[in-house]
Amino acid sequence: MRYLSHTPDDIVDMLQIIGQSSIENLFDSIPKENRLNRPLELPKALSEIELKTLLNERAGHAPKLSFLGAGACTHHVPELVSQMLLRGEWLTAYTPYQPEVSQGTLQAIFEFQTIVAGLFGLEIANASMYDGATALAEACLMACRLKPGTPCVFIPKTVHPEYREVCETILGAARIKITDQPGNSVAAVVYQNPNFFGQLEPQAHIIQEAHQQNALAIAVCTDPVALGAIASPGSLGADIAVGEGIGLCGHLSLGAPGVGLFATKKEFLRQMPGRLCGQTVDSKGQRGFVLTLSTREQHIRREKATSNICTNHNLMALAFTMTLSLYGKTGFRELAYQNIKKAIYLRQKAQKAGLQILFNGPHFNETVLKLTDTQAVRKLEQEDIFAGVFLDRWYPEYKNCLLVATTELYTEEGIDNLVRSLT
Amino acid sequence: MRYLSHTPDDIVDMLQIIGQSSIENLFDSIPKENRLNRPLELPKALSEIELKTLLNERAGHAPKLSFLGAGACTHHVPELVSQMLLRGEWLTAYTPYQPEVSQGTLQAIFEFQTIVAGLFGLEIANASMYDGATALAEACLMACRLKPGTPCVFIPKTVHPEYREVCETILGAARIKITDQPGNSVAAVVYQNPNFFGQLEPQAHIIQEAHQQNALAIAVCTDPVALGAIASPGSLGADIAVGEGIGLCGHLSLGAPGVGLFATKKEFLRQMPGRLCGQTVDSKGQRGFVLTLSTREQHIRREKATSNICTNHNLMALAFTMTLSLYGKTGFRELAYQNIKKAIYLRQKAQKAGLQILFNGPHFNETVLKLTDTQAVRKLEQEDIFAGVFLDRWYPEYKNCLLVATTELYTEEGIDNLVRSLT
Amino acid sequence: MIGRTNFDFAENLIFERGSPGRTGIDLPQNTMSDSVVDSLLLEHLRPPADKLVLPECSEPEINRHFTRLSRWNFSIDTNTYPLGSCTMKYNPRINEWAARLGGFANLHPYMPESRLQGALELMWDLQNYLAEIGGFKAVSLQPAAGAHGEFTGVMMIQAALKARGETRTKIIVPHSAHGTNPATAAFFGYEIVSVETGSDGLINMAELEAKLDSQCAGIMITNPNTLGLFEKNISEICKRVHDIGGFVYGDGANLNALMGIARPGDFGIDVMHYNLHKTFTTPHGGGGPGCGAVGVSKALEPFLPSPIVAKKQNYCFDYNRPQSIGRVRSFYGNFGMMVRAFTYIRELGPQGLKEASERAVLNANYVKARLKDHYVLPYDTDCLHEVVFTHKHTLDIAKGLIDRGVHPPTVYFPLIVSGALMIEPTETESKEELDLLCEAFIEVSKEDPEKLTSAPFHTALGRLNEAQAARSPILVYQHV
Amino acid sequence: MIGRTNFDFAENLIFERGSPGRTGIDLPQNTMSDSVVDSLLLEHLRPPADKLVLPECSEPEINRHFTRLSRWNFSIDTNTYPLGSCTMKYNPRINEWAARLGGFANLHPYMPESRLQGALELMWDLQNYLAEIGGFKAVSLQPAAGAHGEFTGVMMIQAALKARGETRTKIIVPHSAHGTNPATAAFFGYEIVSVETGSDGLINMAELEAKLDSQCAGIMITNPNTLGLFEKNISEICKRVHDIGGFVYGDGANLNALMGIARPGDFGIDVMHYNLHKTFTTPHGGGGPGCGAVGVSKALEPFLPSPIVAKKQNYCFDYNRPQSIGRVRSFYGNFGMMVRAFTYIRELGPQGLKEASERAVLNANYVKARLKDHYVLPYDTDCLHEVVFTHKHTLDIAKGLIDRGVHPPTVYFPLIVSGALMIEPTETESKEELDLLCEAFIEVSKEDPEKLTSAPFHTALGRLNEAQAARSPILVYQHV
Ligand SMILES: Cc1ncc(COP(=O)(O)O)c(C=O)c1O
Ligand SMILES: Cc1ncc(COP(=O)(O)O)c(C=O)c1O
Repeated sequence: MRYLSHTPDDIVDMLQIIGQSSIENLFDSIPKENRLNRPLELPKALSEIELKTLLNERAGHAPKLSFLGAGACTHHVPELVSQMLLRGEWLTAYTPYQPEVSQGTLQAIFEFQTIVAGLFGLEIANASMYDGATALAEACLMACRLKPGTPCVFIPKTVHPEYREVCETILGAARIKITDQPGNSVAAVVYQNPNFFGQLEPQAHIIQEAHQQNALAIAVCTDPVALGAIASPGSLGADIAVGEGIGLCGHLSLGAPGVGLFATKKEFLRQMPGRLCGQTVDSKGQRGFVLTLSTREQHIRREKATSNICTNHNLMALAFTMTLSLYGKTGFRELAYQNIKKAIYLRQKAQKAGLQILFNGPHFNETVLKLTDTQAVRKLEQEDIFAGVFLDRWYPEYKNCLLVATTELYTEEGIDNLVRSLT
Repeated sequence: MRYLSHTPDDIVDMLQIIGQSSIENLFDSIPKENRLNRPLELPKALSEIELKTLLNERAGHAPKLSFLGAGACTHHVPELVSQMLLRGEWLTAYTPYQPEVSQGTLQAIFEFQTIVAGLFGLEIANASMYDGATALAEACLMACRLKPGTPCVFIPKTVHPEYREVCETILGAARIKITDQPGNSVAAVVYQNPNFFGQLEPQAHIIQEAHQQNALAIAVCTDPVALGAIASPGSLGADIAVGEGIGLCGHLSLGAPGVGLFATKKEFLRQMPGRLCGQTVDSKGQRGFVLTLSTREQHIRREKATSNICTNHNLMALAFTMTLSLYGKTGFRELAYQNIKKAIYLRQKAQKAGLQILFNGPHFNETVLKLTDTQAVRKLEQEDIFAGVFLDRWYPEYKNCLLVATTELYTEEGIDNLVRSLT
Repeated sequence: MIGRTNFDFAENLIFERGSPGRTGIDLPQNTMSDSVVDSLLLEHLRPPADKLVLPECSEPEINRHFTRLSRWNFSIDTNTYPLGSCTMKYNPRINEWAARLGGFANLHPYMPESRLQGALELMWDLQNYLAEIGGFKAVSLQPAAGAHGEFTGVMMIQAALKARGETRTKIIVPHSAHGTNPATAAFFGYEIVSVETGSDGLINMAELEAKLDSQCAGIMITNPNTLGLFEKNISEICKRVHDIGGFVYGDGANLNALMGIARPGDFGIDVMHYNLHKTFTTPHGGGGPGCGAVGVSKALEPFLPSPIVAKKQNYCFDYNRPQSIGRVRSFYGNFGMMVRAFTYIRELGPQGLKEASERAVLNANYVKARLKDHYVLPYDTDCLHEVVFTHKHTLDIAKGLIDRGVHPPTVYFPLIVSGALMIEPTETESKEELDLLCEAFIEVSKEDPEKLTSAPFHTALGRLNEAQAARSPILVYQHV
Repeated sequence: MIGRTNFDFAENLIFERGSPGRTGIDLPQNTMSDSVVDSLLLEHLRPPADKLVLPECSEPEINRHFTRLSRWNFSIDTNTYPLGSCTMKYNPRINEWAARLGGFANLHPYMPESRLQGALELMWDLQNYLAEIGGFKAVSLQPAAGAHGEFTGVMMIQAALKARGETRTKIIVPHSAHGTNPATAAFFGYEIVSVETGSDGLINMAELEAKLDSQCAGIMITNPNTLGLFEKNISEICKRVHDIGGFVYGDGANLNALMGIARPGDFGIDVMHYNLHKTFTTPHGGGGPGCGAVGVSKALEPFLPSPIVAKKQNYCFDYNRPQSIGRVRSFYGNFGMMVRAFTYIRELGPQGLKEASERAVLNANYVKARLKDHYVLPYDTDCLHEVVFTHKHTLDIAKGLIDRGVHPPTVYFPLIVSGALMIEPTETESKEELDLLCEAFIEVSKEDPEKLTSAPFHTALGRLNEAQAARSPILVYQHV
């Protein structure tokens, strides 16, 4: 086995020092009845050559063209990012518990926190969550801690259906109710912007209403590229903002791993879930970074922790940080604008072609087209082209309605072809 | 342009310090008549997104299956190698002229030299040549320097045709004759082992005869994997050995870049071409490595240099070193054996199927099959399967003779299919 | 001693690099005017005052920045990293190749299942492999990490109790457990009932029995436990818990000791999370992403998160799970990590996995044998894949190891050992590396304690002031 | 100052790692017995005494070994690397992606041309792009590096003379030329006639004219020359050389100053090599592989190496070149490097390439302006992409720069400047990086010269004893 280096001599020498005569003996503490007395029933070992054949077969080829978004929009991520992640010092380090030998990871987290807080227009951000959905659930939990006695949150249907499902599971376990009807007394009002249908919400209004009800306002953003063009929730008074960064990490990988984003106001710091990196100085007064405020976390606080999260999505946070850094101020705004322009272009072309557009008004990079049936889409699938996501998967009321994402990756010609195929 | 960082302000500031008013002025030393007064006629700049589309188109998909060898046999190279080469410290360093900040490259070269010398059973090796063919030409030149007054070398037709062509060009320029007829007075006798047809040569005999004629014996090996199983030329008295390492570097890339291997006896050191890395100590007596014996090289010796080579194939030498290190003593022997076994298997199956095998006797991993016509091979090409190289490309006498390489990469099933398709 | 110093490059924050107007990206040209967007978005537009806090750097600058930063990390690829409970074994590079294959990396979660057959087959296989390795009936790959698996598992226990019409109030968590265990249980409103570790390093059975009653939802147990010892009463514990109608949660962080040797499911454990980012070589990436798959017994199978991968005509996502606790995250789990773990399991095969566990245990015992005259062994019994020592100056020892090129072990955990030094060498360290590690430990133990309080000396930054960071938190870059 | 020290890991030679019997590879199982091979090979077999000098290590060991080694290099990715004449500009990562595409990386040289159309089109395009950039009629991509291009070029000159029935005996090579120039010319048996550099840093025209005669095959010239100065008499030089029936060889190592600004072919140069590994961002890899494509005028086109890529019905290799000098290497040249250079040229486009040259010249002039009060400028005239200073203690200055995190410039070249310090910052360094570089140079120039003789101080190894290495050469590991 190429990953193991023990020669028979090594084993003999080591056993001698240990004072045992066989490896078997090292397991003497495991009662006989607890042993597995047969080999594991798993396929036999493969050499790297055979492994590559197998995995190439399983993977097959990359999809030809996809307009699928719905919470998992891919964006252009420069090749540099994927190659940087292969550096062993990033890839094979653990959580930076020993700051003197983890300044790379720590400084990168500090940069990530700064970027995430800035995107959302809020003061602080954590070192990442698993994904946008669990980040939203954590935000709701946090809101309920901040508003004790109101174990209920408002989550409208315009929030990603899977995010709502995850909240049902997690908040349910915490005995917190979810409502999508206004008028209830709630700890938080959640809104997704751009919403699941690609439309922009009246953020300022929603936040104001939430505050009037003495609820916190929680913003969700499943594609943070939007924040390059639209007002940040923090600037309008939102209390917590969460998001999903997968589109800026490089690979969609069937939807994960991406990275959950979590930002809030400084005043709520002590109730925040997840890891935090903070600036400090070393013994000589030089600037350095450490994990901090762990008194909120499970490994210090145990049953009193703000969350049970331990391992988060650090490497994806690094990818996100690198990508955002590459875009930079001007590039990121341009990215957002191009996304909106592509959706405008699609809507114009679709309209001209006589296709029905379900929602109008200000939008980001997704569009809902109401088709007469599913045939054209199924036909495109035969050509390995994926035109969009049918909404009736979650919204029976929207039959034959296709959610189409158009980002900077698509050419106008590609959009023309799509429209042609759908009409 | 994402690779350039000069902002308009930067340029103004810099020009001011320079004392010029425009970038244009910096080119004042170029006479007007020498200027290009139009834009270059090149396709317009592409963004990374467009570039990827273009390159994906040009590349198309990887070939399905190939039994092509003929001096460019691919072998299994673990994925670790390709990823290691991406580390910027390897990829983007220059030739290690400043040893204190190049110990990585230098130590790797020292390891490469050790491995190459050891493979060939010789005492010393250089830091790499461009490829096997130019390494052979350099070996012949060196032999002629060592045997002044005999500007002729013997190179038989069993040596790779392209290597012979390259020698014709380079030795021709140096006014050295090449003969493939025995009996001439020559400075060196060249032999390829395994020869171009995959057969093993009577090395000991050839070397002895060369020495009897007062000529040096030069061994060529276009697939050093063979050396895991067959006697090294050095152990049998060969004076110089050269080879091509591409098959152990990871990518075939249309035949290059690979790496030229060059080894010889210590007594010939001063006549050796190319860069050498040597062991030394630092100011504190610690072991370290430097480029050495540059008095043979062009940058010190100029017109008296043993070769004009400067940039060599260092990164490929690193890949070669890593791959050989991964195989190691037992793995490399096993690799060679598997190659031979696959060729034995092919020959057995082909024989059973009634295919004619052109050469018999001890062989490495290639086999010449005499077919009745080219049809079956052309048909396989339609399926993106490449059955072998037709020898009449270089040897008109071998019409319909197909040189087929079978390495560790092929399954017996794959070979069975090939035989079936060819019969 | 392999630790020394060499050149390094200082590097400021990315926000302190660059200059206004620079970018590291080239996007395709676009013909539509920005004003079209401006007039569509109107009051939705991000106003200039709502600043984008982003760097302005070229690609070469970004590359150099992150290349330099990376060099400040210890990592498995550069040095021994015997962080107890973390299983810092070699992360095969073939895994990275596999996860980046276009046919995996570019899959969208909402592609039709017919387009996802290869991926689904891989997930199906992985579910089954993990089930076989752990001795469980079924596996969900949805949880993103260990703690997330714990959440999922305890929720299934709660759901199973509820399905019986029961609501229980307590859960037993040994004092030696990882912090995620009590944090998870508390989340569900359970009262955490602690049990102590006996002098043999195992759960005190008498105490446990005393605390088991009908209000107990079950127990969260780690086996091998956080001392690296096998809870030899595990069958008995499971039986007792089952007797009172409770369930046993297994924390699978230490599965690396048991592959092919013993199966938690066979002990009677009802649900366990696997850490694919520990046992199954998906890289830890400086803190995730991981994958905290959960395996369950037949009793808990109906409650698994939805969807799971099923094999019918074709491979598919099975959403038709009426008793499911629901969805615990978006999409289907960290698929990229599943590809890596699948690759690893297929490469090692049944015998290779067993050998990995054997060597992991051999290595830990070797370190234990070599260090036990130099460090205090609070529980001197047979350890499995890791060993816990203790020392008066744990933190200083840790920092002193850094100078010797060894990553410190896990410190101050488990809490039951004061000043714990928890060493898990893993199977992929060679005997020579272990000898270097042991020599480093021995050397530090002989070092002048006074001097050690200032260690490490070889790092660009000296010891960091953690108290100051917490006292006046600076969590984002303060723009000037 | 960005240079400092940080932790590092000592690492022995790979042969000093490992243990007998270990391997880092898994090959598929094979059913045939080894004895079948043994009895086939008989006396051809490698006997045990003919030892394979290979390490015996696991993959994790190999990985750690080479990861550690890499960390001992300075590189463009980690720091400014202003090595004159080497054009150490940023190597885009998209190039590496492109070269690894399966449709390129897995091509075999003897696949039928129909299967190679994409690759051939790329080579065809690249030939044309380079021809356009350099102002040449045609380009061969075959040579593997600059020196190899020189060989090819001079051979074409010789062939052209021969085609005219002439054999000439001499070639003019300025004393300022790179060592490969005289080494190449001497190879062909030409007597090297040197010309000196005038006080203006340019070729002394009077001397040149005096040395031109009918025995002269031509001249090898570098423009901008190795002082970074434009040979403003270049047209006149070409004319004079042509007048005596000779040819002008252009060393294109310094093309980075001229892209889109001036074209060597337009000056009258007959043949020039490009260094794709300098001007066109193929990574230098610690010393290659590169690509030393050559461009030629109409007069020399018939003599280009065979094959070249042609476009007929389809793209093809054209072997039908009766006057060709022949083949200068196996296969078709370093295709992997061609993919990278193609990618770069397509990314930058005509305007981008010109900007690159402009910025390269701007950067060099900025460094010149900032340093000229601190270092001696032997030729204080307008420089282009690089600038040459001199100093009493060149070597010490170089080593002192290392401690400041800057790679030393090229030293002691060109030979015409004693103690030369040849600085080529390239266009991809930002103004801030240049400022750090200049501050480092200034600081070192003020350092106590005595102290500097022991520099560098920040590296794990101190100054290396080059004399000892040459005196008793140890070129391979001595096994014990
Ligand atoms: C024993 C134990 N349990 C649980 C966990 C939590 O796992 P994760 O970090 O994947 O959430 C850890 C991780 O360190 C652990 O060591
Ligand atoms: C001016 C000049 N000419 C020629 C060469 C030789 O090029 P190569 O190293 O690619 O053979 C160099 C390389 O340093 C050079 O600087």
